[in-house]
Amino acid sequence: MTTTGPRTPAAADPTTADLLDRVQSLLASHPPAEVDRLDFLRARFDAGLAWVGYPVGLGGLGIPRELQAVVDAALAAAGAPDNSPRSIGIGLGMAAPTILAHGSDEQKQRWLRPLWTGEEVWCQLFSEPGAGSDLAALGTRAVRDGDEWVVNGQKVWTSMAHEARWGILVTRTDPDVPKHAGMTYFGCDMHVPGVDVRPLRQATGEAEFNEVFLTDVRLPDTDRIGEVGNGWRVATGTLMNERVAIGGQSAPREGGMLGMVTSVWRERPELRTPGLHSELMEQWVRAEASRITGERLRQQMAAGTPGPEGSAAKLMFSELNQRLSGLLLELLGEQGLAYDDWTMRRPKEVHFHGNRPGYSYLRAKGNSIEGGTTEILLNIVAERVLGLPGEMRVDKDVPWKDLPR
Amino acid sequence: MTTTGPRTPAAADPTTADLLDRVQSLLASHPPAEVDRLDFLRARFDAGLAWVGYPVGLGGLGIPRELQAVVDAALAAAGAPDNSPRSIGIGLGMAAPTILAHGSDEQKQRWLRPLWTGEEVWCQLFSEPGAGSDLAALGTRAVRDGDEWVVNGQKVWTSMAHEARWGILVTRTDPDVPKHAGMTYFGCDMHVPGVDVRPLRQATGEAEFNEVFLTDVRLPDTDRIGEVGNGWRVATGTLMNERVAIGGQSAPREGGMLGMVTSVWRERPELRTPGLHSELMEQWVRAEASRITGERLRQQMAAGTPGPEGSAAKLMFSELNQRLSGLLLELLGEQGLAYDDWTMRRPKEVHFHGNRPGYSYLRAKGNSIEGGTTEILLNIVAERVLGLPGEMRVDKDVPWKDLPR
Amino acid sequence: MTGFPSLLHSDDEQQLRETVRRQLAARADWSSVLRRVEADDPYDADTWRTLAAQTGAAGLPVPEELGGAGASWRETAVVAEELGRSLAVVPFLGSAVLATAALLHAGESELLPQVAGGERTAVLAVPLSTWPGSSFPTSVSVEGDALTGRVTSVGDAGAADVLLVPAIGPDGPSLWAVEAFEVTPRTSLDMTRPLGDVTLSGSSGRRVAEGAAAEAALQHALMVGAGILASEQLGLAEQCLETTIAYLKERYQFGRPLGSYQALKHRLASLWVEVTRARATARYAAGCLATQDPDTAVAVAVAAAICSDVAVLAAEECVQLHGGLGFTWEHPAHLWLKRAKADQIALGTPDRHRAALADLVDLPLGAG
Amino acid sequence: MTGFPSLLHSDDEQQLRETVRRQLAARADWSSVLRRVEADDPYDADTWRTLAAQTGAAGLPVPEELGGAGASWRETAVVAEELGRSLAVVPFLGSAVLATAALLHAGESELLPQVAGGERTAVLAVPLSTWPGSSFPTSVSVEGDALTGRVTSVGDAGAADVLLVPAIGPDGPSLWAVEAFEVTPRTSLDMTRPLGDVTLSGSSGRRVAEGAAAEAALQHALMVGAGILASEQLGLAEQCLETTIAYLKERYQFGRPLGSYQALKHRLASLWVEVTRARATARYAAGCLATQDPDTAVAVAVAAAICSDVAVLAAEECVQLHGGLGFTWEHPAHLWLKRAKADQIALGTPDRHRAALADLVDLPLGAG
Repeated sequence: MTTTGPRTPAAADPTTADLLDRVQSLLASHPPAEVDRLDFLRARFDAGLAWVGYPVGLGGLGIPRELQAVVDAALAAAGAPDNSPRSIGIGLGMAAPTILAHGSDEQKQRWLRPLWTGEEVWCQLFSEPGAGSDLAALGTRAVRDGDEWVVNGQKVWTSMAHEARWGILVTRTDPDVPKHAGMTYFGCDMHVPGVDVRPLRQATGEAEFNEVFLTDVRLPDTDRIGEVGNGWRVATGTLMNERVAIGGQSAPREGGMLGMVTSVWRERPELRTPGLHSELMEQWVRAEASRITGERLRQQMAAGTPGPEGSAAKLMFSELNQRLSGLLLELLGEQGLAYDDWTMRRPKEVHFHGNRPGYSYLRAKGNSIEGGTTEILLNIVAERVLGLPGEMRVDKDVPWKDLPR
Repeated sequence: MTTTGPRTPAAADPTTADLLDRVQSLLASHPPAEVDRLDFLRARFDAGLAWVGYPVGLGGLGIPRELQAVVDAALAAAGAPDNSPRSIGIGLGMAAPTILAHGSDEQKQRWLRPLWTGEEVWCQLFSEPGAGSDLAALGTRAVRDGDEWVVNGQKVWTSMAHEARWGILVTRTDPDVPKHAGMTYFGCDMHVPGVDVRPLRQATGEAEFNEVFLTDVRLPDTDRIGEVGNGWRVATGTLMNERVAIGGQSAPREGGMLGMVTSVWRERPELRTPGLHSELMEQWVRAEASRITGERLRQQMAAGTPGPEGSAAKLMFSELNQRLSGLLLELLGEQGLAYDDWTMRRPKEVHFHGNRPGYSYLRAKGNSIEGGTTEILLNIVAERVLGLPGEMRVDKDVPWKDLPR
Repeated sequence: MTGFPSLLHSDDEQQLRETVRRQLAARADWSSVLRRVEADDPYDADTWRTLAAQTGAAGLPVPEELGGAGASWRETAVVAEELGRSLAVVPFLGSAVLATAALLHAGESELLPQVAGGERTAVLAVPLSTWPGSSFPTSVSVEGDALTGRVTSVGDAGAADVLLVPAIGPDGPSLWAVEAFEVTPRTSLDMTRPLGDVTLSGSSGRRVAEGAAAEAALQHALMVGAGILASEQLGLAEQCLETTIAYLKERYQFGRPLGSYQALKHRLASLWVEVTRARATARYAAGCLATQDPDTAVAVAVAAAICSDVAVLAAEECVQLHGGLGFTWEHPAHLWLKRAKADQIALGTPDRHRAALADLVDLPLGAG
Repeated sequence: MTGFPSLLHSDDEQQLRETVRRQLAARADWSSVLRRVEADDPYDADTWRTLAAQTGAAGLPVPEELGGAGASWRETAVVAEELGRSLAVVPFLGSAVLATAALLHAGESELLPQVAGGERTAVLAVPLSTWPGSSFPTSVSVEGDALTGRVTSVGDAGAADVLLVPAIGPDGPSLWAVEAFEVTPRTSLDMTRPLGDVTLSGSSGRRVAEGAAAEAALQHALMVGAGILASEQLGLAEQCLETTIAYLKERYQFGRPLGSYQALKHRLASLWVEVTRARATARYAAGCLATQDPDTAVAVAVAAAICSDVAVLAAEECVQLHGGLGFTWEHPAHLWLKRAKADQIALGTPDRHRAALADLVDLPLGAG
């Protein structure tokens, strides 16, 4: 992550004591018990205590991001409200670093504060029906018209689009050059005419995601992020941040899906069979090994030497979730034939496995697709970690419009 | 298989009765109990009863090959000697069809009779250290010198080379054209100077195979099989015959490796554990399913509608052999740590798994390599059976000498 | 020579298959099934009537003199295979397989003709997860001719005119035909084979079998059910494989069809090998059932163990290799996945069948 | 914060690893090991002496006052990992791990210094396949101080100066140091860890522990052995993976490096994921052993179950992906394969370790 702007004296010599002083004066000027939640969050942002690694004036202090933990702990101890980071993950994890790295000063001033406070939710307008793993093949067209761009196309797998005020949007602006060269990145106002958000129902019966149809949507050129034709590089940066976010999760022993299976095993002896026991223990061992792998990764990161093990974490996670949730249904037998509710619902958060057996089984199938398919991740491991040759490419030098599809 | 030559009246209307008459007159003129084995076999060949599908004059009667079973049964019932087909499998299965399809009349007359009687053993000089799955990349050079060819190179994985009188040999005769175009096929006299056969020891400690070094070997042009530059097409035909031969095998319930495991399971209850039982039953079911698949394939062939299931047979066979032989060692525990003999030996026949646990485990590892690797077979299934696109090729139009290697 | 039944389809069987496939394609494509399921009216009585009338699907193994088609479990398996490819919601498994097998085995001749003709739908009242070899159910008790109790998760219960109910009375087990019952629909993982809980509140019934004959009829029905279900699973696996192959040929990523990527090619080729294996076992089980071969119990256990897992694998690969599309409600992959997973549990998990097999082929778990 | 031991190598451990790797590369490359094995003189006493002298490898966990290096099982695991990469035939597992663990646990202080200094090689006389939790062996009986019996398949027996023998006497189990014994070499699947059958014909011994202490010392040794063996298996798996990757980068078929074929790339990537998992478990087991963490038994069972299978998988993939070459005597792949398979059986198969784990974490097999 790049940090810009002049550094304050505090940034040159950051100390915990200084940080705690700043926290104390924020709490003194805006006692959490007395002020409105949003007022507090805005004040926290303005005090540079939102994300201390960000520059001064943009919610930070330009000091190492690791020090954020000090602030968070002190504020939590004082009962201060937080910005519900889980519900604004796309904004915090993907949009914000992109705006910081590639946005103009005006854009940073306009977007980052309400993004961080949660006043303005962001969504991600990347994937298209015809461009999944091959994101750079996307075809949503943006055509310049004076100081505006006219956008037409369809995006898919957009979580939170129905609640979002803004979207990070990648478009095709020049179909006559090879695909990576003709893309441009925007901040897309989700409230302008022509943006049509429709729920995308999935195998579980819910609609966690949306399709977004863009029809003659007019965006001001001032909402363009990065140069015209530079959209691929900007988008790649955004996706890096996504991968890091997903790889960092962990669980206690017998956490997650495994815990659901072991609870049933312990509580319902009448369901046990030797064959299922054998499968249970195999998966138990694999799950525990994955947990220890996660711990090793965290130790590496703490030591400042992150290894490529992060790439393994998501692969292990989805494989385990799928096997364990399948095993659970077999173990449950008759109860495994049931489902709780097929009603079309719109969950508030993305949850990767849930806690109902049938739902978990179905939802886990998405784990090896969302956030990079298993196949793409294996390619990445083979090429970037093991140094094996890349796939043969036939699409590098062909104008986008001439690609077979 | 092509059959050539004029057909006799018997061939036009083959009947079992007529065939049995011919068998009876052979037995009458050459009573097996009284004549020398080789004399009998030669007489059988000359009577057209060697391989009835072959043309008259070349050991056959030009009638459907299915009728061979009638002859074989009648001769076996009469106690007649056979030509030990298992020890001359390469000659019968690969060399003979190739000579029949591509050889000159003189070559057919010279080679087929002693090949069939077993007087002259044949071996296969195809694979090279640098050309395994990619056979067409081979580099053994043959350079024309008047009425002769001078051959230099190295072949590998040659079974029976140390007992062979002849070898079917593929060489590179034109390095300046793409690899498939510059190859030429020979019958190679294994007794000429410059042919050096060395045992190739394998993981099991035995040497079933050989390396064959060819140094300034001079072959007469009359031993060339097919046109100059046509060697790839001839060799492809040879390999087709190999695949058919391997795919046709079958086993009774609990035959082969599975039987070794189930015997130990039944006879040594003290070794049983629930975990191994679970694995045993999974493999039992897979083995039985493969056996039934083999039976279905045979029913299809009998009905004259062979399906692509043959391609599956070898994949199933090697996978089962490997898993079961590995399971057997785990089941045996302490005894699984032992081996019987590391002495370098030269077995007379290729056996795909053997009957000693440690040997079987090691030997089974060859099953997924010999006769087409698992990877190549999966490619073939994907492309020829499922109709998926072929691998991208970079070597089709490049002169052989310019290929990266 | 080998004692094997034919594992190939005869011309008649091939013709039956084509007729059924044509009917199902015309009448019950997956999107119309999905709309029915969403409207909470899944059963497609029209299609069932048509199939029964045109192909005798409601009573294939029933002798002609009992109103059936006079065919065998082989033909039943052909229809099951096609129903596995389709997603049509018809009470074939419950009525034409499970109930019919029980009635045939019990020597019943009153209800059977109506069932075989498709006029009435009979359903065997056991949880769909019941496996061959499980002990006789005790959830319904009988006194005199009055049955009381509750059977949960009965497959096709919502389509039943008559229930065949295993019950326990003072004299032991018995099997009853009951017409007065209440069905509470369950929300089922497999939306295309809805389950229902059946309640009997002193309903009067007609006794169809008692004692050992009742137990044997039930066991026979479960065995036949598991064996025929293998063909349904085979059909489903074939459908998933074919759909996935077609998709990978037409879907381009990075300028190439997905089907040109070797890792995907190898996975599909491996899946094809598994489907090939499943096909042989399903045909063998059906062949054994048709002739009451002494190897039937082994054949069924093998087919059930193999086909259950292959169907799930095929459906899971279908979802995965379709990427995001395969995870949406508007693509049939999720319907196949749900059916495959439910079928894996129905009439015994693979684990149960392998355990049964261990007894049958003398490979005991215990330390002797 | 988490209570986890460090799963990373400290600078000292890293340095130890490099020293050992350098020594082994210089003194015992695979082709020289193969020549030794073929000459029926596998033990490389020189290399063992050098390792012991330069790194303390013969007694890493032994306190300095007892003649050891005063390090811990963590450092022992580092050496085991390197020995798993190499194929050097040294009695590390038998002497520096199994016997040392038993002597340490028994509080022995006479023999231990000699063993820890590498002057004498002590070997624990149990079949290499013995697993933690198995019952105390009864193959040797003791009367007075005279031991009689036979122990088969003892790892490193051929290198032993002293045997540590579990024996059963009138007073129950005991553990003895014995110097008079006969060793009959066995032909071993793993030629680089030769086994021998040990015969004791009334040999007199010195009692090292008795009763519960003897049992506990043996159990401790087996537990330590299984835990350290996991690191050997990890090293072997890493070596196989790296060798295979290097080969696939340089081997061309059809005009492209084999490593450019996606199916092979995915297999290697999956193998890398497995090796990553194995690494974490092996380090965790070593860390727990070093601090006698209460979680040690679980950590060892997990590491043994995972690393055994990963090593076999890696060696099998190494053979397969080298094609014919990997199946020849003149390529090290077969040596790794034999070691990996023997290691999978040594000190308990994965199946045994998973069964032990089921007890440890309260997931019983039985129906309660």
